[in-house]
Amino acid sequence: MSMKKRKEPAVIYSQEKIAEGIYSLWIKTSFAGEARPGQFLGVYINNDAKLLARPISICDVNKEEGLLRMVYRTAGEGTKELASYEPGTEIQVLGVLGNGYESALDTDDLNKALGDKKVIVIGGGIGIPPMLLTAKALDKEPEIVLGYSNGDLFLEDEFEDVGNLHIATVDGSVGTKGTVIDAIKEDEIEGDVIFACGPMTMLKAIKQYARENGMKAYISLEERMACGIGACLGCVCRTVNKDHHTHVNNTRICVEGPIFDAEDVDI
Amino acid sequence: MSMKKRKEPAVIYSQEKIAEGIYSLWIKTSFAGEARPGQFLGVYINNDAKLLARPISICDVNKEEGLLRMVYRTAGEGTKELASYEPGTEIQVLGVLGNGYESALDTDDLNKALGDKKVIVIGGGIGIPPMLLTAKALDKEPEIVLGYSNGDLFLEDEFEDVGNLHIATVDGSVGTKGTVIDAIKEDEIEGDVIFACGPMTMLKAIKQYARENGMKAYISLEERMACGIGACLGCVCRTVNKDHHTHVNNTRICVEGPIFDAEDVDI
Amino acid sequence: MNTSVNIAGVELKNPVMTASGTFGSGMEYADMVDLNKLGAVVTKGVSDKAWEGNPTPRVAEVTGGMLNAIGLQNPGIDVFIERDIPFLKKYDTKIIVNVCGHSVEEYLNVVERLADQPIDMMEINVSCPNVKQGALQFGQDPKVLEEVTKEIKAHAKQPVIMKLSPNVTSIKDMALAAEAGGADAISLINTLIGMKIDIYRKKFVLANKTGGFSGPAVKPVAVRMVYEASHAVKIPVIGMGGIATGEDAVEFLMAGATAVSVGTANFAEPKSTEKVIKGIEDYMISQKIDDIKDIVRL
Amino acid sequence: MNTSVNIAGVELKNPVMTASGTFGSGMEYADMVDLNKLGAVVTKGVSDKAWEGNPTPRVAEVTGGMLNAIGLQNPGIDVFIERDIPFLKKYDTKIIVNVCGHSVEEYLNVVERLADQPIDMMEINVSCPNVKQGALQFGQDPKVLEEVTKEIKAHAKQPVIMKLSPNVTSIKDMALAAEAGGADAISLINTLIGMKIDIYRKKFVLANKTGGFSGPAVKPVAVRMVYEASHAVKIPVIGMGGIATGEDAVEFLMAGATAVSVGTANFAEPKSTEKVIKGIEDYMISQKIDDIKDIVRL
Ligand SMILES: Cc1cc2nc3c(=O)[nH]c(=O)nc-3n(C[C@H](O)[C@H](O)[C@H](O)COP(=O)(O)OP(=O)(O)OC[C@H]3O[C@@H](n4cnc5c(N)ncnc54)[C@H](O)[C@@H]3O)c2cc1C
Ligand SMILES: Cc1cc2nc3c(=O)[nH]c(=O)nc-3n(C[C@H](O)[C@H](O)[C@H](O)COP(=O)(O)OP(=O)(O)OC[C@H]3O[C@@H](n4cnc5c(N)ncnc54)[C@H](O)[C@@H]3O)c2cc1C
Ligand SMILES: Cc1cc2nc3c(=O)[nH]c(=O)nc-3n(C[C@H](O)[C@H](O)[C@H](O)COP(=O)(O)O)c2cc1C
Ligand SMILES: Cc1cc2nc3c(=O)[nH]c(=O)nc-3n(C[C@H](O)[C@H](O)[C@H](O)COP(=O)(O)O)c2cc1C
Ligand code: FES
Ligand code: FES
Repeated sequence: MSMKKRKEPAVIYSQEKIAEGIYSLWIKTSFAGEARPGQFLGVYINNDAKLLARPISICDVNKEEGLLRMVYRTAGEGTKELASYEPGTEIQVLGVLGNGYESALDTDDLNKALGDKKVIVIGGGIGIPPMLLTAKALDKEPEIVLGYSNGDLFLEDEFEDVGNLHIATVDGSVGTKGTVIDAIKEDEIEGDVIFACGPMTMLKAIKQYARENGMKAYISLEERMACGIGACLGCVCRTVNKDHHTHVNNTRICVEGPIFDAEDVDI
Repeated sequence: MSMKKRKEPAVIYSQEKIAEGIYSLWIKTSFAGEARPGQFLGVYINNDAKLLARPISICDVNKEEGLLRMVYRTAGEGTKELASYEPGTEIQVLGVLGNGYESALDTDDLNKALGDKKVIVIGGGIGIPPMLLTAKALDKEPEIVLGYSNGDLFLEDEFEDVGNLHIATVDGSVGTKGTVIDAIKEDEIEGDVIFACGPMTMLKAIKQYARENGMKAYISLEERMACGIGACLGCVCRTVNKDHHTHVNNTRICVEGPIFDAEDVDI
Repeated sequence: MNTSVNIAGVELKNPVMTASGTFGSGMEYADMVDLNKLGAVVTKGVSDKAWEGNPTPRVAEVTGGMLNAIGLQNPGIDVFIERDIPFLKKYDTKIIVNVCGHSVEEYLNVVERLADQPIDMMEINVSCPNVKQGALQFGQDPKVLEEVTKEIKAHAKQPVIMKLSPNVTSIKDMALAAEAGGADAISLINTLIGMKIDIYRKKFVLANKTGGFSGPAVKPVAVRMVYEASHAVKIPVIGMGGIATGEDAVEFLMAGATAVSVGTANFAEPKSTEKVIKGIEDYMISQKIDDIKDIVRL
Repeated sequence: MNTSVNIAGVELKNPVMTASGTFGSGMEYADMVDLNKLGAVVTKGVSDKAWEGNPTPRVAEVTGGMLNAIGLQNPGIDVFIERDIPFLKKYDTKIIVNVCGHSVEEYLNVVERLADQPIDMMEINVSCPNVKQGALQFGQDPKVLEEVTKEIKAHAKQPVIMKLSPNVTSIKDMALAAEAGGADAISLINTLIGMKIDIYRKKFVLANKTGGFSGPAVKPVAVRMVYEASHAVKIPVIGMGGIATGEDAVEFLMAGATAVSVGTANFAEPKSTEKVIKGIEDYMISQKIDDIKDIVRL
């Protein structure tokens, strides 16, 4: 299944603003056939002044049509420029990057590896999009907990179709007032394994919660990247044990991650 | 008539390849109403890595429609990028730049200043385009001499409509074999004043020819520019006398030129 | 909102000035920029006699920046006093005259001619990479820099800004030398030394072979040097090098600059100075900062 | 067409190598680049013991380039000898090992461990701006550089390339010092020192505050320094700094380099090295040059 990494042109199929500062982008790309949940692409900006690829998670794929979806926030200048591209625009994409959940769980078949374990899928803020492909990949409908800052929700209806949806908002405008952990407690959500992506504070809280409740947590980490393929050592994360490749307590998020067993990384 | 210089967006109205590596570009711009023969614009490239405006002469205008035409050669990366823009693309333009013939002749009305003097309009290579607006501005049909390197002509039919056309090609495939000077001699073209734009070797030969034949020659000079408005002193040309502004024997092509009396500049 | 800053006793209405050599004496930009809005206009370098500058080509474009080898062409201090200072006096902005010379004597000639002129400060260019003699040498050796600064301070009637070259191993040492020599402020960076070759014509793009490299491409070096210099000295630092937006300017202020200059960006966008001023104000509003002095210094 | 070049007796099939630290040990790029096509692979810096490097964030983007403060994280010479050299030996390319250390002793430990290894050359990084101790100091003082070079040459079994820092007042003096110390070749430029500040988070973008600045934005400085260095010394010069195309590479050759390295461009386009090789060949064809040695030197 694992194909060679490569940089390729892709064509923007559609682009839509789905919430304040949040865009849903479908591209036509050969990577659609290879993408696994938890992986990401390196998206280059059509601007010679901006050299580096932006790491963006894969949110969804349509293998038949060769389409791949990314949902991103306009964080800085690069993503703002990306948001201005019209359908038909050609962009350069490096893919497929990262290990994904299967690799993090050391398995060829996520569902087999999970057996009858109950999965809680958690996404916070711009960590929500990658959880869609993840939730879709599961045989059994997971519990899904999404955390937003306010009522400007996005993707919630699509998650509703693939699992049992719970929502937390910081301002309390929808669902539980508070964090995803508050929602888990309030809604008495139970499970054996957590798959999560979101801000560092959320991931730390999840690691703690999982530990206290005897659960496994697989979390998706972020770091600034230059190469995206393991060569530059830009994107490392501290690890509990020595990393097999680097031989120090640092692991490369772009190749050994972004998905990690929360107990392996020092966050 | 002289309006304030300014940088403004303009929209590409049409763009067409009219010879190998030569493009004809019409833009919709307020500068169309102000442009005088011999002037140029500073065209910015939509690329943060390329900061400086490309100086491109005004080839033609359609005042009623607010359209302005530039014909340019894809010399380097900037003009290559420009050639890739589709109609509808917005570009940034600095204008109107340079003195033009009227200012070089110190007159408000070119035709009045010329009286019954006979004008020879000469263009060589990519120096041909600006001569179209110049030839069109003249009341009396000028003699027009265009020099190309080979039979891949451009704009020749449009010049045919505004004057008495003579052609020279270096390889002899059309018209006189040789330079514009060869064509002038071969076709026994006579006149009192020369208006010329083209490569430096051609301009030097014209200066020499005009001097020997008691003619006045106004030539259009080129130099690398940064500001385009006289502030950086990047674009100077050696002058015979001290320049009134710089107080040395250097004059700024972007404001005191690009049109000069050939006898004033040290080429 | 208060955006005024004070440099050596001179109160600027805002911290944004023009970088020497990129704005003439303001005249050429006056059509497009309201000079009354600027903190100060820093003029093109002026010497005691007229200078012809270097042969052309004098400018070249590079990725995110440009090279220049103007060679400090200028009409000399007499014309300058007669024409440029009176022009600038018509505006409600501060006037900073940039001074160049081949020798200490030439600098002093200009400094002394400026003594009775209605200018607010002078900036001494000891860092131009484009003239063979003088200039750059003064700016690459701390001992020489300290001496030159002392000499100039002994003769100058207005506050003196020493403009530093980035083409040095230790910008900290240079900043300390200028301070030790008595400079009222320092400004940096002048241009990096760069080169571009036209591989098809098989020659240097600039007639002078090398040129001064400026524009957004040099900003990371400039921010670093402004940080190092401002953390080494107590006198105010004027930061420049690649500033094109208000955000760039704030970056320099956070690095420790008291004021900033906008250079090459003027060529890319003639209204850059005004845009930078507006951008700083926007930043202050968004961050709820009332006084520019309250922008965090790192 | 002949594109081979000779550096200190080592014949490279073409002048294009990878720049240390941007290509790992080739392993990560082997999917995308045919390593057999490269003149040489220059490895990430290796030290006597494993180094953890700096805290993150370690990289940042700037106009036309990037900053890095990796801090020379590496698994140490033992792992390197066991894993990376055997990997590279499978390919028909030359192997140049980049060496780093905090002290002369640490450099020598690595140099000695390499003595019996099947590598072609070593490149000594005395110019990394991202480690507090050692490294950069060696590369900013000509006397120290000459001494270090002598020491290393006394112990090295393979030809030694000294890699110079651009953060110096006179690159010529540094080049001469390396030559005087007996270096077989010099390579330059390592990264300029830069800084970027996040004005909204109000902190440095890099955890290390400053970082090494590389990419197309630094090319004008690199070309100038390669020109100055190669015109000062007789030993071969390996040029780098912003090379992304064959035309860029030719520019360095014209400036006086014998070979070139491609660094940051690999991140923007993983196939950059191959593209540069192809681009040089295209240039030679277009200019009717049969032997790369006939490319004009300015
Ligand atoms: C594995 C991974 C997956 C991601 N998935 C998504 C996603 O699905 N949707 C989404 O909106 N965002 C995602 N991000 C964050 C996204 O990469 C950044 O928001 C984006 O790079 C910002 O680019 P910019 O040009 O707008 O910002 P700028 O600040 O202009 O970028 C400057 C540089 O910093 C880098 N950078 C800035 N912020 C980040 C960040 N948070 N993480 C990594 N690099 C950063 C940029 O890539 C670029 O190199 C992901 C990050 C990682 C590491
Ligand atoms: C007053 C004037 C009028 C001109 N009119 C025309 C015209 O009508 N049609 C046309 O095709 N060309 C014209 N030129 C030349 C045109 O400006 C250059 O061909 C163009 O700038 C090349 O840009 P580039 O990005 O393709 O080249 P690059 O080499 O990528 O440009 C790099 C830098 O060098 C400058 N540059 C390169 N060549 C020249 C040149 N010959 N003159 C001035 N600057 C240069 C560019 O503007 C840019 O700043 C004119 C030049 C001047 C000075
Ligand atoms: C065309 C040009 C001319 C310059 N002339 C001078 C000068 O006369 N005196 C001086 O001190 N600096 C001069 N400089 C340097 C600038 O003032 C400034 O220090 C440098 O360009 C960095 O700022 P920037 O990146 O914003 O342009 C000149 C720069 C340019 C681009
Ligand atoms: C991420 C990164 C890591 C680097 N690591 C090293 C290193 O370990 N040793 C070294 O000598 N140079 C190192 N360098 C410097 C490069 O080898 C090269 O000298 C510099 O980046 C300029 O070339 P470029 O502009 O093509 O990248 C590194 C550069 C980058 C960008
Ligand atoms: S981004 Fe280069 S190693 Fe991960
Ligand atoms: S281009 Fe600046 S003075 Fe002419």
